[in-house]
Amino acid sequence: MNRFKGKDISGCATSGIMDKSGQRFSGRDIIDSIAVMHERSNGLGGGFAAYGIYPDRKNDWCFHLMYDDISSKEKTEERLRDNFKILKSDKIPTREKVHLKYKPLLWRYFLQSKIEKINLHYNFTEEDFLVNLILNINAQIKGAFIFSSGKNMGVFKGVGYPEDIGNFFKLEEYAAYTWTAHGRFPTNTGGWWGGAHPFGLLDWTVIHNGEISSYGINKKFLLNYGYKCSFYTDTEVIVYLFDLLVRKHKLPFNIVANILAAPFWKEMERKQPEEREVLEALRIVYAGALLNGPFSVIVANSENMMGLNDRIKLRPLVASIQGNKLYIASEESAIREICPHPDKTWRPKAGEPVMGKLMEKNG
Amino acid sequence: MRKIRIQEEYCMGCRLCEIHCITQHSKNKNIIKTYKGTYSKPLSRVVVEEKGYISFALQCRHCEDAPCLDACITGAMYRDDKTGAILCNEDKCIGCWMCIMVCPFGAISRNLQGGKIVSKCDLCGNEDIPVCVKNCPNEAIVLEGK
Amino acid sequence: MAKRPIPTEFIINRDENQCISCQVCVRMCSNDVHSYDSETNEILSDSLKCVGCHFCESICPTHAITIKRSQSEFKMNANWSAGVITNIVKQAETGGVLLTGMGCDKKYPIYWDHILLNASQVTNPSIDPLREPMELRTYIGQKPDKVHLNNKQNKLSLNSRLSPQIKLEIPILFSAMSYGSISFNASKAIANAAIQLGTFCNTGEGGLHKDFYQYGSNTIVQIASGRFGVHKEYLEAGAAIEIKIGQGAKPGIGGHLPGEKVTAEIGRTRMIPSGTDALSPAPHHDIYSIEDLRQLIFALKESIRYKKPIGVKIAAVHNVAAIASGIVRAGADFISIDGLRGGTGAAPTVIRNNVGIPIELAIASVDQHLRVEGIRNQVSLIAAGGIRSSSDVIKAIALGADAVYIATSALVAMGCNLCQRCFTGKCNWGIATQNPYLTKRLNPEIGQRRLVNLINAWSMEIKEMLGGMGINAIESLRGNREHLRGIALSDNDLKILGIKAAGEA
Amino acid sequence: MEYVIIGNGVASQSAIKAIRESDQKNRIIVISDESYISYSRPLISYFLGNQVKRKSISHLNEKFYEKNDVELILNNKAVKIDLKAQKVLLEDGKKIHFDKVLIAVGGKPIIPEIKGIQSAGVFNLLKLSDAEGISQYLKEKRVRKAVVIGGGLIGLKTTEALMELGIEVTIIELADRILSASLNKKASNIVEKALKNDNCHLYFNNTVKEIKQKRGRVNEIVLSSDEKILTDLVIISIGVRPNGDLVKDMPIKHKNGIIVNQYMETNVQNIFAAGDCCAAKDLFAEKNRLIAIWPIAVKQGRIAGYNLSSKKTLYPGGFPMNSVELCGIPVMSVGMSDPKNIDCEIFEEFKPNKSIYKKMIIRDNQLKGFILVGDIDRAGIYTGLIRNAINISSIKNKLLKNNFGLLNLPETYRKDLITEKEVSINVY
Repeated sequence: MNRFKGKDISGCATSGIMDKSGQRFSGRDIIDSIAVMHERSNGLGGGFAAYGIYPDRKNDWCFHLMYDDISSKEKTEERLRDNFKILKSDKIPTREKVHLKYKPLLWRYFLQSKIEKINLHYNFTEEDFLVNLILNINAQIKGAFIFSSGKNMGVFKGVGYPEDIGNFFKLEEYAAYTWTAHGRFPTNTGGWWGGAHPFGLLDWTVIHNGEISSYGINKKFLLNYGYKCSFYTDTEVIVYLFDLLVRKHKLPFNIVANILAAPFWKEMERKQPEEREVLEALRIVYAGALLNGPFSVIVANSENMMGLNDRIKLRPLVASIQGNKLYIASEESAIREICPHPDKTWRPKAGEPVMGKLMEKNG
Repeated sequence: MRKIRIQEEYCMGCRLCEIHCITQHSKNKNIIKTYKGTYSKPLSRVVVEEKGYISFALQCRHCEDAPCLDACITGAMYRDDKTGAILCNEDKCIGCWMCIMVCPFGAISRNLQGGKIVSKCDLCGNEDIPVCVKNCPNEAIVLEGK
Repeated sequence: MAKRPIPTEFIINRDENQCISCQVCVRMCSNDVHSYDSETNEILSDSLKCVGCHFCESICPTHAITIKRSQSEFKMNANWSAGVITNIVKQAETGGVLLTGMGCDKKYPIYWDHILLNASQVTNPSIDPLREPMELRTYIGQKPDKVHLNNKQNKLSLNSRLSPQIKLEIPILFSAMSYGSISFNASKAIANAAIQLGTFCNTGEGGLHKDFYQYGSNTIVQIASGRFGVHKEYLEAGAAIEIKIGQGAKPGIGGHLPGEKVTAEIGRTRMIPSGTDALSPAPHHDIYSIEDLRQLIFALKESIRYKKPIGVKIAAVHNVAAIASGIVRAGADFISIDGLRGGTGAAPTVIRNNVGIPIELAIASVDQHLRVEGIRNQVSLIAAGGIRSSSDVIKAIALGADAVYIATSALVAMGCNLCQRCFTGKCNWGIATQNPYLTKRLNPEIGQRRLVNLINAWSMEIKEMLGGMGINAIESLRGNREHLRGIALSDNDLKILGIKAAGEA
Repeated sequence: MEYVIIGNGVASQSAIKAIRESDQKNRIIVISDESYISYSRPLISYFLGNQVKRKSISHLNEKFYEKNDVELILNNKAVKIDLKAQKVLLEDGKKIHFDKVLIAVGGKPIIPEIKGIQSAGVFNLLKLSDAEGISQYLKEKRVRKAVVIGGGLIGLKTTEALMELGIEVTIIELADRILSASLNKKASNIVEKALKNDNCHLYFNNTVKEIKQKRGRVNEIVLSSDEKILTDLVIISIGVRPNGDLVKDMPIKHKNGIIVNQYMETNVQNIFAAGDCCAAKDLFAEKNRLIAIWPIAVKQGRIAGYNLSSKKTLYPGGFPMNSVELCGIPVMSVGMSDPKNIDCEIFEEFKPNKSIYKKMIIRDNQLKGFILVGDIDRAGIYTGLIRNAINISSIKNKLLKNNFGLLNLPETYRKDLITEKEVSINVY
């Protein structure tokens, strides 16, 4: 149970499926897909993000928590009660026969934030309020960890091979329009359930393969904007960066790719003056947000799924399209397994995002 | 066509060019032997002129339109086709000093040790860079062309 | 009355078998150490006059000369070293303040040499700079918290322009060296090198010689307490303006260019009568507080229509972090911090050797302080004072500097051997002198070439080190102390430097 | 098209080079009344004195004519130029067609009216054939004494040559000193002293009125002063005059020397002249002047060559200069060496015991000429000052300083020189 020990370093398997039309489908596919890449993980972490799984409670916040013990659960629930109206709280359904070394208490809460609590803070949006609270609970309450906090979506993760985790959480029983999955191969953490991917904040989730050499400065950069990175994972950094750049700074989702994997100065010089000006300004101002080192990530929120490689493509990333479905994965095999004959398959260029956007939010 | 350019403003007046020129044209080309040896040193074919802080090293300019060539009555003075250097065939020279009379640089001198023949810069024929240029610590003389 | 002799600092070793009495040394030594004896055709040398600049040694065609440190030793005494004693003797003779040149040479710890860099293994690949692009470009200037974009039918454009920045192709600038403290040729070499390298040089408080206006686009013009050579055209000529409050070699005191160095040209450039001492006061007499500084900064910004960044240069002193954050809030676009070992043309020895703190600690605490205050991005930090190599540069940047200033290294590249006699104006290398007989010894073309070589070599090394860390853009290392580890440092040093000890994960 | 060049002296050769620079195809025909391909005239006295071997008397390599493919007609004199027919008439009646002609026939010795001058053992020394004749004579007859009539340059070089061969020489000179044309008294004296030391006899203000012979060859001369001098050999070297034979009854202007314009062309189109036979622009005077010296012949030949091959080139004009070493004493005289004009400033240095004499002649702040005896180092710098008409008002008194050098020159001129800006360095 080593939490907060040194920086997480891991190689990994990633896979993501999105049905842009918003058609929801069972978690079976994603489990099969990630299972193909068994070799890419080592049993120290697997996880999934699913969007559109709680349609009948789609306007309520849904928190997934893991507790090491009852006391942490009580402390946390007190904090929650304090700030929210708890509409429903139950155990996250799991398949207990699945063998896993360790299993924390896993609880699920549907919440509505108390306006008066939000207004305690000077010009806080509800999101600011939530982020603030989540970070505090995660940082302050020992043994408790909020690993999912969006609306109509959920993160399911733990220590084990991803297919086992999927099985454990009975994901084939959920239906989502966007699924992402991750299998971990950490080299220095014994593996802590919270450390598994996806990492989620509000409805942001990130799964990530790689190691970010710029971690130190990314962390300091975020600090400048009030984000305290407490889990020593690159994934956490990436989530915060998206939260900062898209939610707070209102930058278009795809533009963020030009910050995290900024084009080289020389490339910018070849662009049209106006575009060049934009790109250079982004890089100058968000220099601290540049993710340096090898990575491929799949970032998702309720409307988007994006696959992104580092600026010199040091980690694998493949994408396919079939009909309305967008597939992104570390290996093509992971796609072929569940979609044998895609209309199109390609290897995204370094730093070139693969974007999937929901057409019409029905669900 | 090789040419030595003089950068007067950078000549520090150390006279290393003279020292190395003398060595280069001595019998053994060894600086210590040349200076400490018994036999007499050759003349330096490059001469540093110095007045106050102004100084420069001057050697034959190997003029395109060389007066010494025209003035030489023996044909001793000739231009090397490869390097374009003006050279003196010492076997032919009889020491009439016509060349000295017409050289506006005063870059040709009488070599009285070697009998009545003139002594002048030969651009260190067999060296790829003349020693005065090679050894100038401040590039006050630089070689142009090849 | 005969002076009490001071033991010679150096001994001139002349190998008689090698010496050919060519008199090059005689002609070249500006301190008249060597002389020619026509009777014996021998060269005589007076060790007492030797300052140890090694010019003769380097130019002797037969390598007959070796300059050695004098063996003369006083009775062993840890407390009363030879240096201490000779200083006392000198002062007893002259009754004056001891002057010296270049940076502090005392045996204080050099933190650069106690910091180790990281490299990638297995889990992430190192990058080969010969195969992959490596970016060192750096922008100096104030950065906003966020970028505002207009999005007209998916056509993005900047909503608000960035405040003025200067662009460096390599995060190394040439630090302030005034025309006056160094020769015209030296200044010219540096300016041309700056242009060729895509970086900047700094006028110091020497003003800008009319021939140097052409280099304005790569020049940072300085305003110091003496206000020498400051006028409208001067301010407009530069790419940025730097207000000099202090200097690492002599924090808290002013500058002094002796009259004999003030030639007609220098007088004209500084707008003072030639031959008179150029004395710059300790403080700016219009800056007695931070709000005065703010006024000056904005007066300058007004004067150049907010078109160029304005910086402030301070010496690294004990509360440098707090001072720096004050300066940020006063509106500076960049802060230059000059450490204990920063050089100078002339400074009182006692000040140079005892005032200020090392740049390594200063830059670390300033960067940290500004980040905690959330104003780090509002300013660029330039670290100066004792940067000796590419590894010093990269460590400074990892500690939080945006770029570094070098000066001593540049002078060494042009010939200087740190004899520390700049203030005498007799620099044999033609650098720190105005004597026309000496200044022509520095051929600016050679100087430029050597400077460019040095910086290119450094940037190649920096790229190698970056690549090793798996980083291909310098901004990903800036302030990224995760890549540094301390060795043989106290916990406190580590805390201040904000780095872990070697061996810690 | 045909170029015909009459004479094969140095003017002729440099004309050939110049033509071939731009024209490799048209014919060049050279006509010479001598039987050798070109050689260096100034060297014949050295040849006589065995100081120069026969083979090295030619100043250019023997392949010269082949290389420039020149048709060489030796031993044949051009006697007439038929302008209408565009033909050159040769002694042997041959006719050579021409489009352009260069007359470079040089000069010929002045032969005085002296009784007995035809007697064997009387020579002059201008051509290689003369030298060979003399050598021959020396071999056959046991010559111990010689008389040289004329103490000019040739006379003295001849004297030196003869002395080299161990012959006792007496010089008879009409003027009051040797080299009267180029030196003044002081300068001459130094050389005279040296000659005397080498046991050479000098008679001044004097001349030969009769050459007596015994058994068909000279054995005595009688001076106008009635003194008698026994001798086995007489060399006549009282001077040279331009060879005008060819043009005397032609419409070509000539007044001691064929008159040419600045393109070295005579008043008759396509007829050019160069060298010792022609009077061309004098750098210091209005009217043309014959300056019979080697470098000028070279220059004129080249300019003529260019204009022949219709590459219009101006002859900048020249001035007299000469350098020679006599009895081990270098002697130089450049420009006006002994002017009569009183408006000249003179700077002098005279060290008879060191055999050194220096004289600088200045007019309107320009160096106009100089004499150097004994010490001639870097003399060309002075020549440059003359040639470029540099204002030397600021450095007059430095001229005679020893180690006078470029640094003493006016700065702009010095810089132009060493950076090789447009300063004329090749004008005589």
